Parts: sequence; structure tokens; C-alpha cells
Amino acid sequence: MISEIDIYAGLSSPIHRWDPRLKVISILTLIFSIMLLYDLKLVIASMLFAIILVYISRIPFSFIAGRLKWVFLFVLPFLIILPFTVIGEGVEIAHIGSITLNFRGIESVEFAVMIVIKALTSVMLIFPMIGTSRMDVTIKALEDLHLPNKLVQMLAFTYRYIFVLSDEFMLMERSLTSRGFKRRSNLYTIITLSKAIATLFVMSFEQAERVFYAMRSKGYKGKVTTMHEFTLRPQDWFNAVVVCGFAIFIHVAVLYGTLEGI
Amino acid sequence: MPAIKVQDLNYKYHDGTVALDNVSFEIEKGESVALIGPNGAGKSTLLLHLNGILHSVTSRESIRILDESVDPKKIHEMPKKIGIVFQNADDMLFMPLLGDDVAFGPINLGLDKEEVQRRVKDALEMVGLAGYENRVPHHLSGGEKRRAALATVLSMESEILAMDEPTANLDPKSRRELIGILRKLKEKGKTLLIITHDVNAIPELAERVIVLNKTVIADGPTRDIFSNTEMLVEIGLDVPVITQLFEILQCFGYPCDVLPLSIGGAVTNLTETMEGGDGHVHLHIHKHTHSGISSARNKYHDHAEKHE
Amino acid sequence: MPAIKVQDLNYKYHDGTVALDNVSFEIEKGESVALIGPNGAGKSTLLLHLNGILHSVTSRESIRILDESVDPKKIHEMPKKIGIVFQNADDMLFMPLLGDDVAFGPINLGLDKEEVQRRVKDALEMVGLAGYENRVPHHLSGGEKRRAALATVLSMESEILAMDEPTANLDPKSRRELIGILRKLKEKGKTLLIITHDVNAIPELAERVIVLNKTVIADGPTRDIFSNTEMLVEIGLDVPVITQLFEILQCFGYPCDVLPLSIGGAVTNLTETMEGGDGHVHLHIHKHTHSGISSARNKYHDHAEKHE
Amino acid sequence: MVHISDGILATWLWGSGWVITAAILAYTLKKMKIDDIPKLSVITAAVFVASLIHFQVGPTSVHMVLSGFAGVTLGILAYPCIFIALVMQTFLFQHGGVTTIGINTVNMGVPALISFLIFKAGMKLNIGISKNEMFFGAIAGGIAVALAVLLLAVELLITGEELTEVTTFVVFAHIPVILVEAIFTGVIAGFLAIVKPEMLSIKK
Ligand SMILES: Nc1ncnc2c1ncn2[C@@H]1O[C@H](COP(=O)(O)OP(=O)(O)OP(=O)(O)O)[C@@H](O)[C@H]1O
Ligand SMILES: Nc1ncnc2c1ncn2[C@@H]1O[C@H](COP(=O)(O)OP(=O)(O)OP(=O)(O)O)[C@@H](O)[C@H]1O
Ligand SMILES: [Mg+2]
Ligand SMILES: [Mg+2]
Repeated sequence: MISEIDIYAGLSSPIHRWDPRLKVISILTLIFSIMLLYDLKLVIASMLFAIILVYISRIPFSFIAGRLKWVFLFVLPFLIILPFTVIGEGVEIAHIGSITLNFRGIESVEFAVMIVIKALTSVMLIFPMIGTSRMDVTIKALEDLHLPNKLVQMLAFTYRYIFVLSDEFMLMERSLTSRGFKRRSNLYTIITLSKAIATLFVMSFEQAERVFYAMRSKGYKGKVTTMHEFTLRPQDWFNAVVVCGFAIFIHVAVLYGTLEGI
Repeated sequence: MPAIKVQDLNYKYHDGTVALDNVSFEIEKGESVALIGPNGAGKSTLLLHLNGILHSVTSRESIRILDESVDPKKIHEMPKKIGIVFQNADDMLFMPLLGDDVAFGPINLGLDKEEVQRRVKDALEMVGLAGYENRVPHHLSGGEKRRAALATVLSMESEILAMDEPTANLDPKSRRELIGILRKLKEKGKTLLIITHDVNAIPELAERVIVLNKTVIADGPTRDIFSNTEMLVEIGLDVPVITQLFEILQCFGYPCDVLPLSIGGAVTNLTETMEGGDGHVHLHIHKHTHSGISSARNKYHDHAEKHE
Repeated sequence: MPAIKVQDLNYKYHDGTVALDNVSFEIEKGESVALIGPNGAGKSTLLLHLNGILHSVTSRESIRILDESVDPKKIHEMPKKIGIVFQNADDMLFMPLLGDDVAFGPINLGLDKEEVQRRVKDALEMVGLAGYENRVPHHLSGGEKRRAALATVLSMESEILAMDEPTANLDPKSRRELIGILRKLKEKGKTLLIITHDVNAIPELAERVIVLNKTVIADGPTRDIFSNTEMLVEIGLDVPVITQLFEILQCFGYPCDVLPLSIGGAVTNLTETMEGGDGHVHLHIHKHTHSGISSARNKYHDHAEKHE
Repeated sequence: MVHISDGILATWLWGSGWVITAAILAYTLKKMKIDDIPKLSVITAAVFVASLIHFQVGPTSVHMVLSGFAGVTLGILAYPCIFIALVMQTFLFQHGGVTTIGINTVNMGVPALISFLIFKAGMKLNIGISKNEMFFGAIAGGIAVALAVLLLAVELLITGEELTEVTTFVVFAHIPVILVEAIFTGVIAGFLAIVKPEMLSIKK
């Protein structure tokens, strides 16, 4: 049901070799920097930069495209509805019965396009950021970055349970169907599924508890344990400078543009 | 008309694991058959095909249940014909009260209220859980859970019953009680297919054994299968302990052609042998006794126990 | 100095279920002990107390491991002394790769990298999974998972090993291999505590048996426990099949005071009996044979098998 | 739909979302014990997985939110739970946005806290019906989603008048979700009260 984001972590590329700590920080900086940007041309430039990063990381675009679907579903209404308005200012373009549709003008279209591109770019950058290291390594990197320990532990456990739960969900559906159950859109279906999901939670909760016990009985005291060790090389810093450099550059460019305007 | 007919069934999991490779067999109505095979042999996978829960393009024509092919779109209609008890009882109990769980199948079959209640009562009685309607399935003990899971399937009164390791994880008493329930079902004429690793239980449950290891390795009467020890040992299976012991008794000169498979069989065998031999049997050590014993034992035990 | 000392241990779950009631026993260093009891007897609950995972106000003084009391705040220091293998292997395998899972304990113990790697290699070799470091635990077969779970505990090289139903769900070959591994550990001098429903395996694994049913019902050498059939049957447990058969042989006049518990024991017993009887043994039907047999069989089987 | 993507909201809005979230997180994490982790993680994973259960409403699809469920089971720890679930949704499944994690956590987490208070008050009230947990669970589940949608609507409108139409659309799309969540949370609360009371946030 859920495919893992790190299935391409085994590839080899400059981004895969990049120290996960610097990688996460640099790309996060870039994402925030792009979100603070309100200039269509520079937003498009950022998207190109993101595409280049993805290309270097060798993660297949088809994989990413499948994932972009959800963001696109969210922003689609903005793209469709935003440039138009039913009542209010704008250029009248159509009458449908008693409804009048107005066009808000080219600025609105630009704004809608900017929203969509920003949303897509930010998602695209997630792939080189965490799709290029195994999830447990990324989590260890977060710990090294002094994220609160309890959050790190929750991340690690939740990540594991997502897959357990979705597997269990599949098993449960199997068992329901084998006793003649069929999903329809009625109250019986909702209630039956709710009850079944409730049981699933209880079972998963008890399993989570047992796994936690198992970890404790193997000496776990809240620190992430893998054999992976981090070392910083000049190349890691170089990558960080390039990515953070771009994040700063786009804002400097805006500043210049504004000054020029005056 | 065969109850279950499987013809050239193949199945591969997403990750490329071949789980079933040209599996074919037929089970007649009223037969009770044990399905054995090593871990990972594809037994559970096969079971899930029988009512269409797992399927592939080709599986549709490969399986016929009561002479009709299995349509994966109509899984919800299969319970009339075949009821499946899963490997893990917890996967089958997900309603707040046991009564609801046992009623679940009959309600989905669209039966009226009285009939549903009758079936719930009957099914719970059958497995020895009469009066447990208002218990929380989740709080039952391991052995009770397994019987409860069986009841949720019995209440659908399907013609055929297929179950995955019904005796695993049970304590000896619960195991014996469960074997008793299965024997009752057999006597009632249900068609049974039982997956198990518990070779000592098979002689009491099934007159026929199918050995699976991706494909069908052997298929025949229980006695014949268990006398083919070479084949069993090769794929990592055992014969019942009683059979092993009688092989050793043979080395001491005990006269028997057909090795018994269970304690019951052993008693019959001993009695008949003695009655056929003037009420006596001599056991003695002869020159081949020791070599016979060690070869009989090596067959089964790579890590043979050295001490008691 | 006892390895494990439990004195008047009590435990109640949140919902009021009394799981342990005044449990007391001692296990010496180097002993290997089987813990048996019906479903719900509190065996797993007891196990989780041994390193402080479950605890109550009073449990702290009730348990001493290698002569030190168990501090629930220092569970992470317990693996040096006692390693626990859980009932369900899936609960013990939680890392992306098997190598990481086996390294998990040693890393937590703060060992250096080379030592961790050596232990991972040794532990995997011990259980017959050498070279499986980069396999995904989730995709292993049932038998492999159980051995993997054992390896994750072996790598901590604890003095004491306690395990919960290590042979459940295994096919006969994997079961035999696992018994072999446990015997090797025993020979190495580890202290073993093994929970199991598999009475036929106990004689090969443990020289002493503790019977638990909320409280300790019996505690003694394996042979003594299994000769107290009344007590075992009363709480729903069995004696090994071989023992049952020899009881029947006794009814046919087989002379033996001490019933064997395993095939190995049976061979020894037969050989010694015959050597002591001029190389011969007579079996015959006498007037008490039939009544003796039925009383012997009724003892164990309420639903005795009627046919073979 | 309740998770806003990047690039839509005014900067000061998502900025203050982070500030509020950081403050509440700091407080709740301090209250959290290490033994709470298994329960928290399972419910967090559940909230995540639930967001994958989609159903079609008009031209778009909406999904389960389970924030009320988190409140009912976790109490104030619902806040870190929702935070982690959103982080996961963003990074593993590309639902929502990176910069908006803070504000999205406010949108779902604050209603979850309120639904917890309602549930707790309801349990104290004990109106004498046998299915107390089910009744107040349903109310908590419905209100959690309704409030989340309300917050989202206010934020969109604050950001710009031109978002009025989008806002109306989002609000209407969520009416069925409110109903389904109410039933769902009610059933679950009733079930847990029988089977596993220690999973509920309140002690009997
Ligand atoms: N969901 C899955 N994805 C990939 N491979 C799977 C999956 N389920 C099972 N397998 C593999 O398919 C093969 C057959 O599995 P199956 O569960 O049918 O075996 P089994 O005979 O029931 O074994 P056991 O005695 O351990 O229950 C095994 O190699 C197993 O690892
Ligand atoms: N988390 C729990 N909450 C409430 N009761 C529990 C819990 N876990 C176990 N019990 C109950 O405590 C008793 C002892 O359970 P335990 O798991 O220790 O038994 P066991 O001897 O290991 O049984 P089995 O052979 O089935 O594994 C049982 O009655 C069981 O129902
Ligand atoms: Mg199976
Ligand atoms: Mg147990």
C-alpha cells in the first residue's frame, strides 16, 4: 500500500554521498528560502535548480511524478478557482444561468501559477533531501543535529509502525472479505470498518509495547543505534555552500530587482 | 463432483518470490486432507487462493470450488461454499463482542435475525464456548481465541472448511480439545483441508496428506505418505514420533509390516501382533540391532540427542 | 550464587487479572531449566519480570539476577546479565537490515566497532545465518525469523538466556536445528530458562522442569516431573508421547521402573532392559492388559482417538 | 485537504504557526514520559495511515483526519502526535508543505486539544447513558474536524480576499468528513472503553 521513500537510497550519486546532516540542513534552508520568495521568474529558476538536484541524485523522475500527484490535487482548486470570481470585480466573461463569472486578470493567473510551482518545488526537493539516505540513517542524523530526543524517537517508531499498520490493515480487509463483507457506502460499512480499525489499533498498540520492551531488554536507552558513522569531508561542505548559496542568491536577486525598480 | 479442484496454479509475490509453482490436486466432498510442507512452502498462499482473496490473471481458471470457478470480484459470495480459518486467530477477531464476531459472517450472508442467532449459538456450542456471546474476544486466552476464530467460520456453515495451523501455540489440553472438534466436523461430513506442522496430530485428523513445497511433492493416503520417510526428510519434514519408535522396535525384532502412526494405532498394532503370535512377542538384541537403530535414528536427527 | 532467584513474586495486570501469585524458585549458574504451564499461566509475564521490563512496587525485592536486585530504572544495563528472547520473533526484529538488528544490543552495550562486528558475525554463524547481514528481516521465512531473533540476543553474550517458546511455528527440520543450537549453548555453560509447550523437546533441552500456573505447582528433575502425570494432566499438560507409549508397553508386561522421555531414552531403555534380561524381553497380553491400557489412555485423552 | 501546501499562506501566518507549535511542543514534550512512546507512535502512525483513506467528494478527494481520535486517546500528547504525523505526511507522502508544518499542526492540534477537553468534561458529566464514551467520542471527533476546517478557512481569508471561493469550496468538501469522523471516533471510544480503557486519555 505504501512504498517507502528511501527505496532509492542504495543508488550512488554525489547527493547520496553527501553527509546527511549537512544535506538535510542545506536543503531545508533552500525550501524555506524559496517559500519566502514572491517573484515568478525567480520561483521558476528555483524549480529548475530543484530539477537539477533531482537529476544529479539519479532518483527516477517517474517515481517523483507519482508522488507529486497529492500536492497537485491540493493546489488544483487554486489554479482553477483563483483566477475567476463569481461576484465582485473583474472582467465579465460568462453567464451561466443567474451566475456571472468574472476574470480577475493576469496577476491572478500569475499568482495561481506561482502557488502551484512553489508547492511542487518544495515537494520535489524532499526527494534529494531524504530519498538518498536510508531512513534510519537520516533519523540518526537528526539526532546528531540535536533535535529533541523524544521527537527523534517518535519519528523512528512511527516510521516503523506506518508499515506495520498498513500491512495489518490489508490482513484485516482480507479476513473481512473472506467472511462475506463488501464495502458499500452505507452506515453498516462505516460502523463495521470503524470497529475493525479499533481492534487493529489495540492490537498494534500491544505489539508496539512488546517491541518497545524488546528494545529495552536489548539495552536501548533512547539513542538511535546503527553501525553508520558520520564523517565530514571537504566535498560535503562544498555541496552545502552551493545549495545554501543558491538559497541566498535568490533573495539578493530580489533585493537588486527592487532597488532597480526605484 | 470434487469439492476443491486446483489445476496448474502459479503465484508469484510482487517482489518476485515464487510461492506456488504448477500446483494441482483434487479433493472430493467429505474428504479430510492434511496439507504439510516446510516453512515458506506456500501453504498459506495456497489457502488464500481458495476463495479468491489472492489471485492472478491465470488463477481464475486454475481453481474450481464445488465445480464453479472463483471470481475475485465475488469473494463476498464464497463463504457459502468455503470458510477459511487464518493462521493467526487475532486476524479474525475484530468486533467488540464475541457474539458480534460470530454473527458477522451470517449477517453478511443476508440471513434473518433468528437464523443468525441460531447459528451463533450452534457455532459457539460446537467449539465449547457456549455462553461466551458477551465476552470480549481480545481478552480470551490463546486457546479460547483459536476456538473462537473457528466459531466465526463455522457459523457460516460452509460446505468446505480450510484452516491454517489450527493447533499451533496451544497448550496440550487445548490442542487435544481442538483435535476433538475437528474430528466431530469430519464425522458430520464436512470437507476439511488442514494445514499443519503437527505431524503427531495428522493421523487422527486426515486420511490423506498432500505434501507441498511450492509444488505438490506427494499426495496420497496418510499411511503411504508417512512411510515414504526419505522424501519427507529430504524436504525437512518428520514422521510421527510413534512411527519412529516402532522402526526402532523393528530393529529389536518386533514383527510389523505397517508402522503405526499414533498411540491409538500403536495399541491396535501391539494387540493384533500379539494375538497373531499366540499372545506373545519376543524382543531381543541381534547382531544388526545396533546398526539398525543408528541408521533409523540418523535418518531423522542430524543433531541426535546424545543423552536422555 | 544462584543465577536467578525469585522470591514471592506477585503481579496483577491493570484490568485486575492476577498473572503471578507468590512465585518462588532459584536457578543455579549453568543449569538449564524448562518452564511449562497451560495457556495464560503467566509464563511470559514472569519472563518480562526477569530484566525489570514489567515490575511493581514489590517486584524489586522479589527478584535477584546474579545476586543483584533488578532496578527498573536500569533495564538497559541488564543485557550484560540476562538476554531475553520474546514469544514472537516479529517483536524482536525492528531494524531495516538483519545486521543492524544483531548489532543493536552490542552497540547499546557501548562496545567498539570491531567488537560489535565480531559479535554480529559470531551470532549469525551460531544460528546458521552466516552471510545474512544485509537481508531484510521482514522478508525472512518463519523459521529464519526465529533464528534471527535468537541471534539478536546471542550477540549480547549475556550470562543467562531466557526464551519464550523458541520452537513454536517451526517446521520439523527448523525445530530440530533450533534444538541443536540450544544444546550447543547448554554445552557452552550458559544458564538457560526455556518456556515451551513442546513436551517432546524438553528431555533434550532441560534437566529440570518448573511447572507454573500462576504459582509454582511443581519444580524438580525432568524425569520426576514427567512421572507425576496426575498433576500434569490436572492442569492440562502432557507427558512426552514416548513416555505414554512405554506406559502402554508396561501393560503388555514390559519391565521398566523408569519411563523414558525421548527416543534416545527409549533406545537406551530397551537396550538396557534386554541386556539385563539375557538379551530378551517377552511382551504378552495378560488379564489386566486391556483395562490397564484404557486407564493409561483415558488419563491423557478425553477425546481419545478411536481409529488410527 | 486540511493540510495547506507551501506557498499559499501569508508568510507571517505560517511563521506564527511555527512559533505557536514550538511553544506547545516544548510544553507537551516535557510532560511526556519515555514509556508513552509506544502508544504515541502507534496512534501517530494511525493518524498517518488514516490520511491515506480517501473518498471522493465532488471534483476532489478528501481523507480521514483522526485528530479527534488523537485527542481522545492521547490527551495533550495529541499535539506532538499530530506534529510528527504531519512531518511524516510531508516528507514521506508529500501531503501538505514544509514551511506550513507549523501552521498545519496548529490547525489540527489545537482542535484536538479542545476535543480532548470536551471528551474529558463529558466523562465527568456522566449523563447517565450507558454509552457515554461513544457519545462524547463522536462529539469530540466531529468537532475536531469542524474546528480544523474553521481555522483553515479563517487563515485563507486572512491571506487574501481572492481566496473566498476556494475557502467556500474547502468548507463544503469537509462536511462528509465531519460526519464520518464523528461516527468513527464514537465507535472507537466505545470500543476502547470496553476492551482497552488504558488507551483512552481519561481514567475511569
Ligand atoms: N506478502 C509477501 N510478499 C513477498 N513474499 C511473501 C509474502 N508472503 C509470503 N511470501 C513468501 O512466499 C513464500 C510462501 O509463503 P507462505 O506464507 O505461503 O508459506 P507457508 O507455507 O505458509 O509457511 P509457514 O509454514 O512458515 O507458515 C515464502 O517464501 C514467503 O517468504
Ligand atoms: N496486557 C495484559 N493485560 C491484561 N491481562 C493480560 C495482559 N497480558 C497477559 N494478560 C493475562 O495474564 C495472564 C498471563 O498471561 P501470560 O501471557 O503471561 O501467559 P502465558 O503463560 O505466557 O500463556 P501462553 O502459553 O498462552 O503464552 C493471562 O490470563 C492473560 O490473559
Ligand atoms: Mg503459513
Ligand atoms: Mg506466553
